[in-house]
Amino acid sequence: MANYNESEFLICLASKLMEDGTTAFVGTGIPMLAGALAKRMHAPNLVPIFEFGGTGASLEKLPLGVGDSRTFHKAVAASGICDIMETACRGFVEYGFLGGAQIDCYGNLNTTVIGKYWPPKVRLPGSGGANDVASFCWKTIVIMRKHDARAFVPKVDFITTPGYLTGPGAREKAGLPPGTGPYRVVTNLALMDFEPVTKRMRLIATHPGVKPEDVVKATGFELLVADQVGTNPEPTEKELKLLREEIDKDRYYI
Amino acid sequence: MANYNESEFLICLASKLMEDGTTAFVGTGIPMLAGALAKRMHAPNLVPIFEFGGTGASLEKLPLGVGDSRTFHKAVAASGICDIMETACRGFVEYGFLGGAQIDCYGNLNTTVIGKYWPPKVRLPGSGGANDVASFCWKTIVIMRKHDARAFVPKVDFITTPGYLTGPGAREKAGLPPGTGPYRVVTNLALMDFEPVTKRMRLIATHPGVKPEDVVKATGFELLVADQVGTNPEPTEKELKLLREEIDKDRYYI
Amino acid sequence: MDVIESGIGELFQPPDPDGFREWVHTRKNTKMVDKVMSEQDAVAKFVADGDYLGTELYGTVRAPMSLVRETIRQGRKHLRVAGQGVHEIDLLLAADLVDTLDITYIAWEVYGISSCLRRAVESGRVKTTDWSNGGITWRFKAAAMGVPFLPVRSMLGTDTLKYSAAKVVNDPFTGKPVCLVPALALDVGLIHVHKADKFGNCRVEGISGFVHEMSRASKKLIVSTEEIVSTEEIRKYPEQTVIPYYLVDAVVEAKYASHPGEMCYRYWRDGEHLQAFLKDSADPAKTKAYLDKWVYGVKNHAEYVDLVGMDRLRQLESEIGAR
Amino acid sequence: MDVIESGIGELFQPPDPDGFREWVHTRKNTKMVDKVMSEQDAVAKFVADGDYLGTELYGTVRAPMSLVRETIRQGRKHLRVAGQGVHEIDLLLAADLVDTLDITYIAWEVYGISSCLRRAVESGRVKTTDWSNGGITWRFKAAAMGVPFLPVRSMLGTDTLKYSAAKVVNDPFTGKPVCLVPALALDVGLIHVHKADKFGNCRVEGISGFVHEMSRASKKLIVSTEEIVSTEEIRKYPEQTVIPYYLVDAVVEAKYASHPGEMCYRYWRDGEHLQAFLKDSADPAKTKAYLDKWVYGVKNHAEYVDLVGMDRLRQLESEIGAR
Repeated sequence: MANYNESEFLICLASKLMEDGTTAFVGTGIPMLAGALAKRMHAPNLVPIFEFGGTGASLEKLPLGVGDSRTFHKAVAASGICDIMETACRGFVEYGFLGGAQIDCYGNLNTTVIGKYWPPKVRLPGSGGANDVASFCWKTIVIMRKHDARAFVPKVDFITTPGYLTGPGAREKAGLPPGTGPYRVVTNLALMDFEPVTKRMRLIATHPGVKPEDVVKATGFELLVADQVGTNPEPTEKELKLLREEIDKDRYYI
Repeated sequence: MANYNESEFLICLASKLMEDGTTAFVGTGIPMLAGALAKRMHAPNLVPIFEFGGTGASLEKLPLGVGDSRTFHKAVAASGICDIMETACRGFVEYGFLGGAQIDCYGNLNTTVIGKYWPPKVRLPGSGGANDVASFCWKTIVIMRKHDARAFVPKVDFITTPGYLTGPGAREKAGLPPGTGPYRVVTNLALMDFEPVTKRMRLIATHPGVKPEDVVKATGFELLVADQVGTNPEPTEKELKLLREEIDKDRYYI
Repeated sequence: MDVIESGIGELFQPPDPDGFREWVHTRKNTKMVDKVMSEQDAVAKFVADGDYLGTELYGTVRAPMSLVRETIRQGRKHLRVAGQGVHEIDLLLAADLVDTLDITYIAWEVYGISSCLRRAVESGRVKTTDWSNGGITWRFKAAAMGVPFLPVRSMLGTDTLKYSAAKVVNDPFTGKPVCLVPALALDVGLIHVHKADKFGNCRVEGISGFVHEMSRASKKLIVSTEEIVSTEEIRKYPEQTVIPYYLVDAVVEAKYASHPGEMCYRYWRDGEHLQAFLKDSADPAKTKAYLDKWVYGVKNHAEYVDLVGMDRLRQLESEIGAR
Repeated sequence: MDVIESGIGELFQPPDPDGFREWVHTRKNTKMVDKVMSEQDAVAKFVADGDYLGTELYGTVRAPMSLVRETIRQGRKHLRVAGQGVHEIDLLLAADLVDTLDITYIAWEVYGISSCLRRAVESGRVKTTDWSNGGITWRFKAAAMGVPFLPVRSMLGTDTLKYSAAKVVNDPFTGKPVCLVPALALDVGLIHVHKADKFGNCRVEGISGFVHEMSRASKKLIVSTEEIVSTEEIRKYPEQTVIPYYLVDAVVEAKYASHPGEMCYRYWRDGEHLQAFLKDSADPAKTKAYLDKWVYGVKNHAEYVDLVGMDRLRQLESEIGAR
């Protein structure tokens, strides 16, 4: 096993999910690192979109928030949140990268409260733009830094951000744009997709050294397992060097 | 009687209705001339607002349309039609200056069709921004170049632009913002307001040499007459000089 | 929130946000690719018979006149058109290419009313549905926002509403009546700008009219530009990009393309040309002669510019106000 | 168009377009008058106990931090706040001046979550109603458009909608469900800009965030600016005016006012300062000590700048990226 930590693995894997020449909503944290890495590796023409207005920034320096000046440095456009969210609502943004405190088998996310709504046991930040991103993007990719039964729960305490809601057809019935929804879940253990018929989360690849049954056991709901479970690629030396020496040299994340 | 024509009289009278330091929607034609004159006479701080985005232009040169470059020459802001119309909808525009082919006793205006809707006997330009202006401005001032029974009709063929609709309370009932409506009508013969209780058009002043009964006779509906009918002031030499030598030296209107 | 009133006008282009999304997903390219092409190619590729077409700003001001002339030259028919317009829509009507009009205002402002419109509508050849200028722009804005309608507080109480396709409902928050205008997405939008790069990132100087709304409400979008600038320049002032590249299908370089209208900070309107057309347009034969000379009689915008003549254009440049 | 679902969240500031119009008509001045004043006078005149308050952009980016600190110094209480926020709302919460929050996101982005928010809400001191970032901005946009609500296609199907005060209806044009968010007009908005003239015509560089929407959704609006420029300069590039003068009640000159946040093209964020506060804020006593030093311990923004020190500010200026 090469010399890398879980965060580095997560970032490199998320980065590989970013397609060249496409548009992707980039949230604070891992998605920004993954975007910066993708632009330096296989996806120089990735168009990162930030919710407060930046479109197509160079990502030469790591943004520390979705509105900071690095989100529109050498961008092709710098507008505002309404323009960006409405652009996504019209279907122009392919990918949305999100995180959460809790996730269920349909990919519904909680970043609002632990416990009852008010007063809550733990007050989390709230939706931010996540609800909008997951409503509008064609493919939502969820990044969870810790794959365990506290995070992967049968029922989230609060559906902040829509996955497939209660299952097949539920998004469309609620009025969300058709053809959208969670696409991948990346964790410190594995990569999941959503089984097309039931829209339930399904294990498709594990990290080197992780067995499918480890992932199933770490999941608080019944995780489907694909017929063929692959193995995720390890970070390369080049990726690690870029991450450590350029992208996150202040070590906010890695 | 001094040496001036009907258009010049109309422009000078409309100009006097423009208050210094206030905001006014300025439509193509007479309102533009009146605005340019007002800014040079008593209202240097008039803020002319043009529907396609110009706010606070200098009006050094006469605009020929509501979107041309003179509508935002040395303006304080140059935005777009939505921003302007929404600003008016929020109550920021005091006056709106409009014209029409037909007007009724409640100040409803027709600029759409003569005859039935389709196919019409005469197809007129349509609302343009007039409907929006008259819906949103606190005070609408209508300028009619020819005061006769063809223009001042019992029932307009088409209510393009709202006056008081069917009478007191009708605007509010329809959902239009309260406290708005027609304020003055200026013609080649006289000045009218709207009687506060019935919201019907009322003669308040005639031009020099015009008798109240002449105006009543020229009106195709029963025109109310104020207890005291005044006389409108004639254009001054200074006003005429400005109009002829500066504002409309190409004689589009005068 | 019952519907209190429904306009009886025909809805020539019903709102369909999901259909728009599907179009974007399958037909638009979010890659930055070179889209520079001739006006002939742009119109041939992206304007089809029966299309619902829109233009911005309007006939005498920053209008895509060269693209309108090319559309006529190529004989696109049965167009449905959103009309706040002057010269550009008059030409389409004169060439008899329009079937239906969502009309807010078609006339010649300071110069007078439109004979082409009168002939087309009074003869029953062109069907109309009426709106206010605000109303139709909010329809574009609804499409630009990706929603099926927007609430507006004008048009209420009037025949403009009755003969539109708007609806009136009681707002569920305040209980008061409010007008809902349906989203209007164009099959094809034609827009003329001051500057664009080869990918379609565009800048407009002066007022923005409804360029923001219409560019975002167009399934296909052809942009003509006074000049092509580098993407490096675009990236230096990203806040000036009013149309980002992904909205654009074709970029056509066309200096003086707004002639005989004006282009702020560049050239003033050609008043003589406009007034001559307006006068001629009262007579169908003279209208045809105008088209024969200025549209059909030239191969492209370059020939049109030659026909107008550089002396005239330099004169118009000298007449435009500086900042 | 029946209401299918209504959010159960409290509507802390119900929509009232007619009331907003009345406010504008009786309380706003459309004359161009000099509005330059000190931050003390601006807050004393225009921020009241119980006001519904909003800030733009957010705590680490072009935020009106000097105005927020002055509001705290003057002890405005029982504030109702619209919260997409970081440092600015954390400070208001830390000073215990907030009763209710329309919350979309309050945290510290890259640095972590907010202890001030947790204490305020988990203790039951501050009531919340949740929205998405899009949702709350569209609420401002509705107010800015002068309409009672806007239709939006997010929030649907989630608890974010259930615990909001939005409603779901069937769109009368397509028949599909759509979310309606009620207009949110602020009693007072605080906005920091790059440039303003003495009348309040303002320019912002870089992304516009929600400055357009919030400035137009504010009954009272205090603007702080990095620098005051001449109206002649404003009139030269009128398309750059994002806030026209008539929206503005007070103009406060305040260089470095976004510190410890950044101001694009001027100075970078003070990461050490922000992280020190975030760490301290886990402990109520240390939170108070921060306020004592950085807010109550200075008389005004000039003293705050002295306390930060010009060496530090020059350093932050050197760290911001050029265009």
